[in-house]
Amino acid sequence: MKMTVSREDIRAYAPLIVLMALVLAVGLYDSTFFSSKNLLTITADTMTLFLTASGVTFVIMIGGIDLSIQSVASMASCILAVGLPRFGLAAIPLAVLGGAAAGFLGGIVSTRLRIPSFIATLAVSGIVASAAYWFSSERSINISEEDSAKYLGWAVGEVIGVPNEVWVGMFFLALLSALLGLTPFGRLVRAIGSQERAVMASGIDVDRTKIAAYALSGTMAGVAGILMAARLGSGSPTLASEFLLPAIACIVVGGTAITGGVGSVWRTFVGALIVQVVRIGMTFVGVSAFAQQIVFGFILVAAVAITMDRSKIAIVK
Amino acid sequence: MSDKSILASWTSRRSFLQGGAGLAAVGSLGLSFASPAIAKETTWTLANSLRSLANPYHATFAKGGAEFAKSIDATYVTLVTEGNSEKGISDIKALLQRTGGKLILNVDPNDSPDARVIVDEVQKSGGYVVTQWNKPNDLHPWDHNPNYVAHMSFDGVPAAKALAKELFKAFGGEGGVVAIGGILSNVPAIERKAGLDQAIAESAGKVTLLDFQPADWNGQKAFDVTQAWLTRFGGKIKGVFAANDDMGLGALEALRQASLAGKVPVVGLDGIAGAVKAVEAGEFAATVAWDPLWTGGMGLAIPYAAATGKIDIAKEPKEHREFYGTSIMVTKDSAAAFKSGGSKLNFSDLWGKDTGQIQYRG
Amino acid sequence: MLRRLGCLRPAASFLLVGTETALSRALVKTIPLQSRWRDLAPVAVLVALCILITAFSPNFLSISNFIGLLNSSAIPMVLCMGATFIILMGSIDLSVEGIVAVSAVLVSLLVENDTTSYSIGLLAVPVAILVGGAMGFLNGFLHVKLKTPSFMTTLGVGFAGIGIATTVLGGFTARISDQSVRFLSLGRVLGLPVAAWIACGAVLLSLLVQERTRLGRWLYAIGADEITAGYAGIPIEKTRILIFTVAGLFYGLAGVMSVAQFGQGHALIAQGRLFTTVTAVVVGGTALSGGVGSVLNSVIGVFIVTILANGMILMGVPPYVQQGVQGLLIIVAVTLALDRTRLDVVK
Amino acid sequence: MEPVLEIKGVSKSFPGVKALQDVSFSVGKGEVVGLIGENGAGKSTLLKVLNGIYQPDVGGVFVDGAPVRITSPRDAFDKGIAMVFQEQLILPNLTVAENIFLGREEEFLRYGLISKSRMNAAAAVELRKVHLNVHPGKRCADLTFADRQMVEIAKALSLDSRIKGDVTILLDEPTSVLEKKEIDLLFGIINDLKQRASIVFISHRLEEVLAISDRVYVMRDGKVIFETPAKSATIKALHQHMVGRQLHHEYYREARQTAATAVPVLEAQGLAKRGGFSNVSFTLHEGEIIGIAGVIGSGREDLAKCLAGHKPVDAGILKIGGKLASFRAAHDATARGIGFVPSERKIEGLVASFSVAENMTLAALPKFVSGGIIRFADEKKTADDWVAQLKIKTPSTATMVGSLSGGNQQKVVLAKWRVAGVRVVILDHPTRGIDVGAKEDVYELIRDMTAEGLAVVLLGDTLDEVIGMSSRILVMRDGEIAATFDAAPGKKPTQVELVEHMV
Repeated sequence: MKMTVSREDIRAYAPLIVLMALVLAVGLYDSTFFSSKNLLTITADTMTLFLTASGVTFVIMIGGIDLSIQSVASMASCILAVGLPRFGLAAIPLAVLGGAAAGFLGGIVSTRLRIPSFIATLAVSGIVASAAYWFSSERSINISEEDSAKYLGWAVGEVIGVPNEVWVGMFFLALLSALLGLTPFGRLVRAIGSQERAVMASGIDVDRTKIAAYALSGTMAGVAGILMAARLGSGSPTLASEFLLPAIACIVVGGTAITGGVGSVWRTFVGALIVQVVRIGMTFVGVSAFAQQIVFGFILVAAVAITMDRSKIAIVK
Repeated sequence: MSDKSILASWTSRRSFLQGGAGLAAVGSLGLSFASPAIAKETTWTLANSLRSLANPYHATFAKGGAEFAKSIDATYVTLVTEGNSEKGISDIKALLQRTGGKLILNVDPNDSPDARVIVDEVQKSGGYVVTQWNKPNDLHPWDHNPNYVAHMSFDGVPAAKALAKELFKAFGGEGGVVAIGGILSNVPAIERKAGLDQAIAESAGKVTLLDFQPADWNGQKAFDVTQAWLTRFGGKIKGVFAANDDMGLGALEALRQASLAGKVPVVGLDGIAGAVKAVEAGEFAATVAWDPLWTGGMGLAIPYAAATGKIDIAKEPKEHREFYGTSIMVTKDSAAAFKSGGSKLNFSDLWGKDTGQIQYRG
Repeated sequence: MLRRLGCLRPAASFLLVGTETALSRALVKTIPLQSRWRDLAPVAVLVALCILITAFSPNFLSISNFIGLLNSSAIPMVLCMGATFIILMGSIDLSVEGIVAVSAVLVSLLVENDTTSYSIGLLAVPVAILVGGAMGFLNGFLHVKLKTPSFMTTLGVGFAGIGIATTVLGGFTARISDQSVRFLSLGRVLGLPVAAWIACGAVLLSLLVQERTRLGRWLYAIGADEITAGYAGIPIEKTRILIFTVAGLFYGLAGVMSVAQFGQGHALIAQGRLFTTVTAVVVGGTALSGGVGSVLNSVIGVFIVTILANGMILMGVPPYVQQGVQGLLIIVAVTLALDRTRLDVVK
Repeated sequence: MEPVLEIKGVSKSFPGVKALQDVSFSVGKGEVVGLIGENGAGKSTLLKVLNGIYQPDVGGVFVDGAPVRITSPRDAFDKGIAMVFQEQLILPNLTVAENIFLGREEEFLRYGLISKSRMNAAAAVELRKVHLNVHPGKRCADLTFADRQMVEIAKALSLDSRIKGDVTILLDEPTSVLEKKEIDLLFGIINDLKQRASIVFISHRLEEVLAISDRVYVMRDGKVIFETPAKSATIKALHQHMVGRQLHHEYYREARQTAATAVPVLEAQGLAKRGGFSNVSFTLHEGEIIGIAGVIGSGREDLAKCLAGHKPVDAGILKIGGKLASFRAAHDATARGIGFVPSERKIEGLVASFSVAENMTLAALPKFVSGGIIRFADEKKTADDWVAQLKIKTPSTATMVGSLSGGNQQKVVLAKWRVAGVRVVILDHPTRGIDVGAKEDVYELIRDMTAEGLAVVLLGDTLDEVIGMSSRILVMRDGEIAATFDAAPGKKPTQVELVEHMV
């Protein structure tokens, strides 16, 4: 009995343990990696990835998937860049709203038309991409120094030596964890992922919860897009390209079950850090650019093998 | 050493691959894992950052960097963005951290906005950087002395315009053409389209643009697009303009399947080996070579000179800070010469191929 | 009536569990009929799509376009044959692009080309297929033995595949000059492209596997309920690994075909194939939840997706709205084609 | 008699549960052994040990006196043991024939290819044994539940023509979904099988067990506590051994039956559902239990689902508390104070991986939320109260519901609706697969609800149940209400009276 309990604990913290191990490994190879500045930078650089993945975590927990996030993030960046000069601060909520709307659309298509989310969100992704090209008139748009100073300082500056990206990330980590752990919405998300029909029969509007999850996913993609735009000082319809698969990798590497029901936001946070440390680590250890993708691929698989919480999962598909 | 053409370098690859293509994977894997010794705090580490090693242009670009590094025997690293701006930037930050700022960087930013961030980071940690192709118009090296050494580019507009004229010539200057573009929002893609449009305008209605489709620099997409065009326009298509050689070659294969290869001329830009061959075979009317070996090398040579005090970059004129490189038009007649001559790498003549200060168009 | 009264016994409680009435019998009868109609829905969508496009651009129906379509659907078709099996099993495979790249690069280096001096001609075909199979096996092996979701393992192997292809070529492309290989794409037999014939062969082969082999039965069983399948003594792990291997073989074949089509080996030769493949499978009416569908559905799916892309250009849809229009049409197509009556819960 | 299959001193425990404790059990050649016991008594676990799904922690399994290790159901099959599972293991997407021979296709292989014609022919033979005339090539999704059960039995029977030695067939609640004539058929089959096979038979219907068995084992709390020849056993005695206490003489708590108040809660006028029922009108009052009797296809299941909002009605008027109501989905019904206790408990009743507390509050979450945050303390307190009040056997309210016994799970489902404070509860076979002890608790709970003024619609598992519990009984036939009976205590209609209108 005792034995199994402690094993449970280990499984629960597996993602953290893996992260520690990786950091240690890279650090032992090159001690400069340990410098607090470096670790902070790495964390800061991870936040856009984490934010993009954070919302999708909820969608994956209801047993769906959202493939539209990267177009949504790009679109949000365009809305922001176009909007700042005209509407000033209002451009930020506008961009977030855009993201939410896109997610909402995905949710509607998936639930109301009963189309598998894989395809529904993929299709919506196309629509969003077109929208982004339209907003930006097919160009990448600079955000003027003064605008970014005036409206985006919260995202790029530094407070007590910690980059603001980290603060932003922490804020949403706390917020979303609370949402998942403490609110009825979070409770229902877990329930739907585990046994949707029972939730339906309990007289709960499952579709509404699902749509909310997709909208949340879009919202967070929007936030991520804003952060990217703030960091790069511009918006572009291709700003977040190549973000989709890494983002989903973060979630799964964190140990959230792709089949739904089991998972958490902190897992995604740690997962994102794992992905980032592996990438940067390879640069530190000096793995050649040719080999990096190969190494990356296999480390991902290994990480998931370790971190995945199988206690409540009967079949691995 | 200094005179080594793309092709010459290939022969060495060939001899290596003789080892057994079957084993090639294993072999080169083995090599690639051999990690470069970490730079001492005193010496400079050299790095090229580019989109992907999976395309000939950037592969050659990286090779140029490696060769300059060898010439001064310094550590050389290639960073790959995989089309992901955030990754590209965080990799650069990591390298700056690892080398304690003793980094000389030659970067082809994934997207123009990235340039600003990269320049800031490099300046913060005291490295030296040269940017290629993409940067915001209001970002200038002379505003970031001395660390932002220079921005090199190639003027896509006149190049594409001249290329288009070669294409028109190839089919007799009269009829319809179809054009394949790069990623809609990319600066080079926009310039090259502009060049084509100018050429068409100057043809005084003789040449018409039947249709324009972006294929995101992807030969595969170009293939499908061209195939559909052949149905839609059939014989009306007299020539195909592609914004880079990869897409041009994709289009060419589509033509070949309709057994039109060589009958309907194609043009592209970059001057990759495959395109040059196609030019010789008369299937491409022409291609424009950007000389990536040179940009890959000089992009490091110039900031190295600045870093080691050989030149005082702040005192250099603007046309040495933001300048166009030399592009070579490769046609059937010039192809042979281009291959044999290849690109003379003379790392001492820093601005030898400078063809004037960059012009900004609204 | 009398027969029913016959069962008046002390333990009449049995009755409640119930004698069926003509009514409910009738209800039962109607089910298969409906589902049979449902199966034809994807075909209907395909036809509708063709009519729509023809309305805008009559030469859609031209022979040349027909040939062209066969050509551009050939490779996706082969890919879908593999992917369908995996999806029927309830798994997913994201390594398509990686595996195709590796096999393509290898072929381009083994046949007459401008980078190596090898020239084994068509012998490269079996080699490439086997390499694909090997990577497929790796997918299945890692997935089963490490108990990691196929989503993740295949993603990882996919990354690795692209990496390997890039490394082998060092970023360059190997142009092939081997005409026997080019023939696989450029050649015509009975007026149809060889590639189309190969795809046709692949379809027939997978149909045979699906309908007439134990592997076929077992993957349906696993897709429907892995535990029950296990009770029946089906070697779950072996079957899963085998299916991933088979899929790999198809990807390998697709690799050769890509080289034949583009005349060069290239690490990004399969860029964008992944999502087209999965979309095609689903549009065809195969459920991502597993157990429901068929390679025939995927055949229709591939045509729908290919014709959709082809139609965009035929109809002259402006570039930057194309993705959007395509998205919308996909939604419409799936809405009409997918038999959602079989999936009580949509994920 | 020489036992063909025997287990000696077998114990098996799962986290927190001792499922089997030192159980010994044997089946003689050609013998039919009945196995009875309350839910959670260990019957199914015992069968699953015999079938190789579970390995015993202690003790041994013997076939023909020789110790064996049965590694899997397939292994059991090869050793001459086949099982018909309570929860059907028929794959809907495969054909009848493919299901029967799943995993054993090799006998139909020709050049590595399956010969469908031969497989279907072989399947037809097995189907004939159970007198089921469906085409072997038909997809099982297109069969009725009962027909699938027969296919499952045919699958087990396919053993006897394929195994040379002795054959044992384990039947876990095979009859619960079968019609009378199918049950008679099954018993016929069992009697034929006796020639060469032995049978282990689990059922919660004691009459059945006594009718068919030669010998009967009674299990309680994971132990075999009684064994007797069927001839010398009585239902009453068996009950006592199962429950371990005197059988309550007032089984259905008729004394507590409340008279319907004048306050109507739910009024139905001319409700109709295409292919289901038509012209259904009745009024349900506070504190009233309306029982609905009818055979499968009488439309009562559809009616229940429509009242619970799981399916929309096509016509008619439905009033809740005097106000018009139209349900598009279940949540519309709950919003109007209607709760539904489904017959498919594990799928529709509970979220198995959720804790007892989480399940209890699932239908009433908003009640436990302030400022958008769940008040976990309140939730736990409420759950504790209900666990105590309903005598739910669980280590704690944080325990996963999936690990509880069927009876206790059902109590959690009922608690869920009590917490939600619904005014109407629709009970669809609330005691299906539950046995005496748990049943009585459930009846008690139903009485408690009516005592508090709740109204109940009851689709009973047996006629006795409907008659015993209901204040009024609607008999449905071919989708219409054929008769209505008053069922005040003492003035209850007889089964025969009802049956006349049912068929």
